[in-house]
Amino acid sequence: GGSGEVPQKPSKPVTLNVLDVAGNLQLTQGMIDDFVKQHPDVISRVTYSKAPAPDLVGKIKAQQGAGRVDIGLVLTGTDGLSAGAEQGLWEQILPKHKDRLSNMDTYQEPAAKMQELAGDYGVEVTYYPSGPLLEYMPDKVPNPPKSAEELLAYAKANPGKVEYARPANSGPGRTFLMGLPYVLGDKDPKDPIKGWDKTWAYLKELGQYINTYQTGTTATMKDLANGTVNIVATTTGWDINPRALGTVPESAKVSTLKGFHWVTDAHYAVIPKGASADQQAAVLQLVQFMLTKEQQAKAYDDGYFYPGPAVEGVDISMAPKKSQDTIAKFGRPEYDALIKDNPKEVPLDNKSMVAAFDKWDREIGGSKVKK
Amino acid sequence: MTGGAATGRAPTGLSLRHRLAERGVDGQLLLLVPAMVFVIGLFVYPFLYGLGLSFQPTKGGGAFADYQRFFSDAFQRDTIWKTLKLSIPAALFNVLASVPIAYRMRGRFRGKRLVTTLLVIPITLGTVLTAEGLLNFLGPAGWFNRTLMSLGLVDQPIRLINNYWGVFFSLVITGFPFAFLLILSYLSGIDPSLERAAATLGADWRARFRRITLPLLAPGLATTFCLTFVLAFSVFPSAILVGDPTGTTRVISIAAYQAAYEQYDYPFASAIAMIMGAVELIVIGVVLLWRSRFYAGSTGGKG
Amino acid sequence: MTTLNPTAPTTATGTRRRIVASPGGWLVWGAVVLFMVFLVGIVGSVLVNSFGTRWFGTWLPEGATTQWYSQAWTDFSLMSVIIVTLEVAAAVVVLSVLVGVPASYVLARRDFPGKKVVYLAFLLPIMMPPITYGIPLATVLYKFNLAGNITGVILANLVPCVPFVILTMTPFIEQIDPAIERAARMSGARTFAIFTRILAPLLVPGILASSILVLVRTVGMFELTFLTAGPDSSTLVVALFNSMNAAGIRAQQSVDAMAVIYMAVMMVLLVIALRFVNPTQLVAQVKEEPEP
Amino acid sequence: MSTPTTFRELRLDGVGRSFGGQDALQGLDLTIRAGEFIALLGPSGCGKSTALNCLAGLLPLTAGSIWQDDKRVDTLPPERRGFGMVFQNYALFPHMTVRNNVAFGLQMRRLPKAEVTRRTEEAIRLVQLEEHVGKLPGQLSGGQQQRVAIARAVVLEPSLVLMDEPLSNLDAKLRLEMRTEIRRLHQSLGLTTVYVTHDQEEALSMADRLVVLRKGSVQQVGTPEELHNRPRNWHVADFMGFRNLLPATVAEVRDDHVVVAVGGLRLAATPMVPLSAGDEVVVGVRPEDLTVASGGVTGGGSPAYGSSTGSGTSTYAAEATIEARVEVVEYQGREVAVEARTPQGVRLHLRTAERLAPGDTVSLAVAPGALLAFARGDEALPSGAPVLGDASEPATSRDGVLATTGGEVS
Amino acid sequence: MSTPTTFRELRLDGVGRSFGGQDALQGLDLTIRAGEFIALLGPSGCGKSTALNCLAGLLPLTAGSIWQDDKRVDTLPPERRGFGMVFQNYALFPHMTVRNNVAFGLQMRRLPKAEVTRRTEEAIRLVQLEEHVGKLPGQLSGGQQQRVAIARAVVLEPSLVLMDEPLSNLDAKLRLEMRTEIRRLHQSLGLTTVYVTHDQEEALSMADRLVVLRKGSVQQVGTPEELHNRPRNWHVADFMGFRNLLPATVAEVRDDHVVVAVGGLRLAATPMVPLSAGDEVVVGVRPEDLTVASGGVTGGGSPAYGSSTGSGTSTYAAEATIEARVEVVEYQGREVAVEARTPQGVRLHLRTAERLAPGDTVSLAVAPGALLAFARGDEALPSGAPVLGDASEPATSRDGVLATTGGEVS
Ligand SMILES: Nc1ncnc2c1ncn2[C@@H]1O[C@H](COP(=O)(O)OP(=O)(O)OP(=O)(O)O)[C@@H](O)[C@H]1O
Ligand SMILES: Nc1ncnc2c1ncn2[C@@H]1O[C@H](COP(=O)(O)OP(=O)(O)OP(=O)(O)O)[C@@H](O)[C@H]1O
Ligand SMILES: NCCCCNCCCN
Ligand SMILES: [Mg+2]
Ligand SMILES: [Mg+2]
Repeated sequence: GGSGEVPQKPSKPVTLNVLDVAGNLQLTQGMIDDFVKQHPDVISRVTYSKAPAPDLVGKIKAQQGAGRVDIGLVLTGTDGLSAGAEQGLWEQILPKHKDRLSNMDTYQEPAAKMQELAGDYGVEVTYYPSGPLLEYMPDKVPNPPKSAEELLAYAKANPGKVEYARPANSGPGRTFLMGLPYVLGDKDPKDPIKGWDKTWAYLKELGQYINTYQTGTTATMKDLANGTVNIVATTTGWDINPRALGTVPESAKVSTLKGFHWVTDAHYAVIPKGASADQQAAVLQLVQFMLTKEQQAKAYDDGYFYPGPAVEGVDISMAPKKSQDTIAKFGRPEYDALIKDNPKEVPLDNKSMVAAFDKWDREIGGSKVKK
Repeated sequence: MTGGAATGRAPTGLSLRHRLAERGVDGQLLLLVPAMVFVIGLFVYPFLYGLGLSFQPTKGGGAFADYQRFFSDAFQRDTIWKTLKLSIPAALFNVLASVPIAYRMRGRFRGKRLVTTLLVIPITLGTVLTAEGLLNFLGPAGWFNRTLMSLGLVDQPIRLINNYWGVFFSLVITGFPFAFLLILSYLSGIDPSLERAAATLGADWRARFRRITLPLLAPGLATTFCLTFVLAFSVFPSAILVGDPTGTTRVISIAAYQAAYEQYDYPFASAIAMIMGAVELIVIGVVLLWRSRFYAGSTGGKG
Repeated sequence: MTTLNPTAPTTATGTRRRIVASPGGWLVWGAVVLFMVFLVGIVGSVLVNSFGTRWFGTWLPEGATTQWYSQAWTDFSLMSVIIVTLEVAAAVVVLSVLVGVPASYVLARRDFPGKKVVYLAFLLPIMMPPITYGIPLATVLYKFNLAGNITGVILANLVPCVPFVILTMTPFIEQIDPAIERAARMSGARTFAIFTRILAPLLVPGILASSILVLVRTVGMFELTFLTAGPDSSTLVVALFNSMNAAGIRAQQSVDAMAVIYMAVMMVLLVIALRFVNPTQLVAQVKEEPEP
Repeated sequence: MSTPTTFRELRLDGVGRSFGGQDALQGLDLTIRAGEFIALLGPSGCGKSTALNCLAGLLPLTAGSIWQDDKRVDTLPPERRGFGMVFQNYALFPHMTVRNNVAFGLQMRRLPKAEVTRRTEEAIRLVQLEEHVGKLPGQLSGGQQQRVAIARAVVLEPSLVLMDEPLSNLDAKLRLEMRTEIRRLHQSLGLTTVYVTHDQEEALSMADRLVVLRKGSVQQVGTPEELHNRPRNWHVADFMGFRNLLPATVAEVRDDHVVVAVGGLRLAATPMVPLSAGDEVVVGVRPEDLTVASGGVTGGGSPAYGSSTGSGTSTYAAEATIEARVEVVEYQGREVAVEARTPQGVRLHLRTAERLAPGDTVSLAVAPGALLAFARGDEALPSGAPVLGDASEPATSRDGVLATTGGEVS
Repeated sequence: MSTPTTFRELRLDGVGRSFGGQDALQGLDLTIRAGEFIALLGPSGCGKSTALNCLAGLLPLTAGSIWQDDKRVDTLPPERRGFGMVFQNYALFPHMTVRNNVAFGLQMRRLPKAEVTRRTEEAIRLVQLEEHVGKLPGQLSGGQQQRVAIARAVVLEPSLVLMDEPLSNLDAKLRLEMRTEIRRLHQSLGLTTVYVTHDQEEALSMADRLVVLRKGSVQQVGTPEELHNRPRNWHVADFMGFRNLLPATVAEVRDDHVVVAVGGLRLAATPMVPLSAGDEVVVGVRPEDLTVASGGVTGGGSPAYGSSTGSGTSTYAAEATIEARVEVVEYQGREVAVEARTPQGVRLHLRTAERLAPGDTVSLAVAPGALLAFARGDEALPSGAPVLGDASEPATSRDGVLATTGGEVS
């Protein structure tokens, strides 16, 4: 049981099982390994497991139901975080242990907003402005659509050539969904049920020219790469990383829609209820360590979560050489300005997001099937 | 049953034994115990838990609220038909295609091992490789469409994935070897001298197959159909990967999955899963009823 | 059976006919060939992609590389994952046959009150999707300290596999002449000896078929394995699903490489299974060639 | 369990078995003494195999009990009874060679390897299958399979061996040899044997006692002589070779015989049950007990057949001759089987070494004491049994294939 | 295909079949005329079923061909030949009732429903299974199953019907009845029949011609009389009931018989092949041809047995008597089977109606013309065959179970 007093330092070095449901280890595993190397007295061994976010809840539930939690740290996105919180899976870290997490004070401004979304359960470890962006092949689309209207017109003229993935399964998909109310000037961009009339109407119309809603961004990227479609929804990370990996041609370009706001995204560290006091102590030390500038620079990675660092003042020059090279080759200079010049919004809270997904599934995704 | 005279002669304990013997109760039934222990110990309790959960809807409204919710919502209800529309044809196809192939491969002939192995290979692929392969191979830029187009047979790639057919193909690729292997083994258990007897009675291969082999194979066919059907009915990854998961291939397991893992509404997910089980049970019940009309027993030796 | 006999070359026309010749035969073999072509296409395209650098709308990728394999190998520490997979698969196959075959024997041979209920009890675990019982099952196993390690994975996988063996073996046993067992009893064989000496050899094709299918199910079972596995007891399919589904961006080729590794492991297992149980038995028949 | 349990006697006490309400065997009481050779005999479907299976423990009883001395054994599973069995349909292990089929039981008793080999080889030699030891049952001829089944059962030298028509698929020569072997085994090993056969001769020559079954019930238990000479009822007689069976009426009761009226004739018959004048009876005589008194008279015509109505003497040697015309002659080597018909249309079966031809007229005599009289009972004479041509006789007629006549009392 | 193909003759031309290099059947030449009744006869494993299966088309030939008039049929599949077959192991359809098993072939010929029903019922009546029409084969006794197999084959009235030991599991009475039915069907429908049996009597009484096989080769083809009276070699004789077979040497050749020296005796024998003095031969006599000349002499002793060395006459009725002591007596109803031994240790088998007992001394005579002389050939006398006690005779000895002696020429 972990509800007892959490010591500053574990009584003896712990074995830490880390479960990543957000793909966050790609950015942070180096930080954790560094910590273990430097503090063998705190963490003697780490194991990593990865899982899809939705399955996490079941796994933790089963362990908690039996009173044997063997996972000490979960790395998750907003969805897993709030779903777990609703199910009462997470240890409440804040404000109880705020004093041990002083580096949280150095969050950059939009990242700090994302931390607010986490409530008292998670500590933000990486952040990026995400999207919505459109990615296209310049040889096929010489004049990319510049506004929502142009996008619709393009889709109408080229049926089946525009694509975005099912929002519930795709970061770019959901960013596109949540970003549209700002682009279209909807009544209440935070209320998908009552405030998104224009968005829903727009999506419905757009849907007439979409063949399939893929379940996953990867599939849309593949469609873009092999010429099945010409325009897909993307984010900064989904733009840079796949081109670096070679799954999307290097020549792909991105554009934005007139009047767009960034809908930001972040990853969090959470501690499952039932983790031992020693483990909690270790995790707190670890997270504090991860939020140092030096460690945060590793979050540049290969552009997967571009830029990545949650804290202020981490420059690409601080990143490992490999990151710098990749970003130099596949990054886009225009991103700096785009990020600087456009407003940044936090995503929907989990309840609204689930409601939006459900509405999308029924009315947009399922619309092609007669009831 | 025990005749009056015999009952008079034998003490009552004995006649009870006689009666039990005639009903088939004796020590041999103990062979069931290990399997029952597994099922009861590891399945029945968790299953009843899930069943109980399905009667405790998150949103309240009475024990059956989640069931009502499912059936009153066309978006959910339709998943049953979509699933049946996929799984029954796929299971039927797998079984029906296996039968003639297995029938032709009963005896011994050169190369049989090779052909059998090749037919069974897809079993090793796994859903992911199958899905990836279908996407790569049948996709608009895949080898299949490229071949068709360079042969001039079509000028637009034909759409074989991300729709009903993609899922159907995937169910065939993964389900056929499974059905084939089972049917080949059931077929191998049938005494070939029966077919010979039928041949001397003037039955050509068609009649031999229909009147002798098929009825004797029926129990195996029923089982194979049930198992392939169950696999096809709970199709999940391929419905998403190569199907059209928001539309025509939004199968019932997707509905359950979304309830459980996207909306975290476990009671509703349990209710959907129970409905899923009930639908399967109905189909299987019909099949087993059909099966019970056939002979099940030894096919060897004299008689 | 009237099949080709190497010593019957001259006039054995009646037998060859069954393998090819008739229009029905051509149709069947045509279908088989078509199936094979699809198979080669499917496996081949994944295989090629997994060794490709980048592949956009051409016949073949731009270049060849093995980086996806080495990357997958280290990313998911596949060595230990594969070992766990093999252990789990072997244990589940052996246990489910040992537990399942005796039960199917009773179901095939005996009529007893309550047989239908027992049959239903064995049907349900196969029919019910693991989400209905997976979490409470894992809870139970964790409670008894049986989950979070390889034992839990094995036990959880037995839940659908034991009934699976029972369901496939029951019709198979029904086909075997019970007089043979009676003869064995008269020779003094107890039930155990009847199983090992008489039934087992006769059941080999059936057991082999269902073992292979159990193997496939076990190696391919994501949910129950995921829910009951600890950090050191995940199997290949968990790694594969994670590589595909877990958040993050991975190259398609890398997923394909994982899928190929998965297929390779399965094939090795299949070959071992066929080795372990006399391979000719898969094609040899219980009742082949009894001369009248 | 290396030595078979021995016993003094095995007692069947009201043993019965029914299938779905129909009795295949009922009320079988029988005490088998150790070392005895019992033959179960009876028409097809009469319950012989059922009885054997009950004894073996392969079919649970639905009535009665079986006792081995004072121990009840019908509740023991077959493998604990230590009996051996030769199955009617062989039930060989299809996946084992002849050698392994035979060795199986010995291996089950965990005998030393060398002994298993020795005894297996001995048993295989016994059934003359040395050349086929390595074959699978599927590669053997019917008779060879049957011999494997015999070897498999006797190799165990069980305390009781049950044999279900073990020689039915063997040729006469081999059958004779196997008979001798089985007898020899029976005697030298002291095996108690229960032997099912459809072959009267086999039963008569091999068994100490015969049990005749009919429709699941015991008809008669006795020594071969008893059964051969004094069948208890006409069903047994029918089965024991009295092919000429015909309804008659008791006309007179004498000291040691009765005079019966049959088809207009009066004949002396030995009563098998107490009879009084006027009783409806069935009389029977074997084909070989109808002797040809005069040689074949070539040429047809229908001579009035002699019929002396003698009376008063207590000896009743068949002095009267019955004339009949030969209809069918079947070659059987040394003898011929003849079907003849009297002028009244009564058909008779006889066997004779004389070379008769269809159309011949013969005079027949009944061997002395060979005509037996039985109580009629409720049942019609068996289908296919002799039927009196005389329309006044109430008997079912089936195609008139077989019919019988009688001579007369001197 | 509603009417069976008819033909004038069916010709087997060097038909052979081997299993893994071993010939189960070789060089079978046989012409079967339409309407003929042929019996295949021979010891267990001699290739009878193989021959039948080759004819039916169930086993591909490995040599030779089969011609139906001028049409070659051995390349046709079984269902195209239109032959009927009764399998030795029945091969009943386990999932069909008795009725459906029998009706199956008729349905295959697409006969009208009413006719199917009528003919099915008739066939079932024929085999006396009316009570069991609704049962599955697994619920029938062995003999009942066999009868279903018969009904299933004959109901089709095929142009050629092949029967593999169709009566082996029936009791004598039923066997006789079924024999008659099969003969009747054969005659009334003009069915050509090839009939495998292990029962010499059955073969003799039913068939027009017999084919005796041994180790896959034809030994003799002929009418029942030919086979019974003039077996071509001692193998055939052995099989046709000459239980007393013993090695001898031709001492003298006379006009119509030879004198052989056997175990110190000189006997007149009928030569079956041309013989000259000094030839090594085998002589054979049937048990029933050894007649008891004098009644049983109670009490032992070893009297020198009479041996008259008569010569010069061409008749050779067995005037000489052989004395022997009775060793084993088997009850067989009317007669007993006796094993007796001469003072020289030669064992003899005989059958007699006299009531002998072990220990009795009897005088035996050989029936006139009943002793046949055959060429010896290379092979040892069959295992289990009579063996001369005389040590000078080169014959394999097997437990000395059987032995023979001879009388002498008058
Ligand atoms: N499939 C086979 N493989 C090897 N040998 C075989 C095979 N079938 C038959 N034989 C052998 O061929 C010989 C002839 O067999 P067949 O069945 O024709 O004998 P049969 O004359 O019918 O004997 P029976 O009277 O005992 O039935 C036997 O020695 C048998 O062992
Ligand atoms: N499983 C069963 N279900 C129903 N009836 C059965 C079953 N087994 C046997 N019978 C019937 O019981 C009766 C006796 O059968 P059993 O096998 O004992 O006969 P049998 O005396 O051995 O005959 P045969 O000489 O023909 O082998 C038969 O009429 C048979 O049809
Ligand atoms: N996205 C992760 C895949 C997990 C599969 N679970 C499916 C449950 C529905 N049967
Ligand atoms: Mg029987
Ligand atoms: Mg045979």
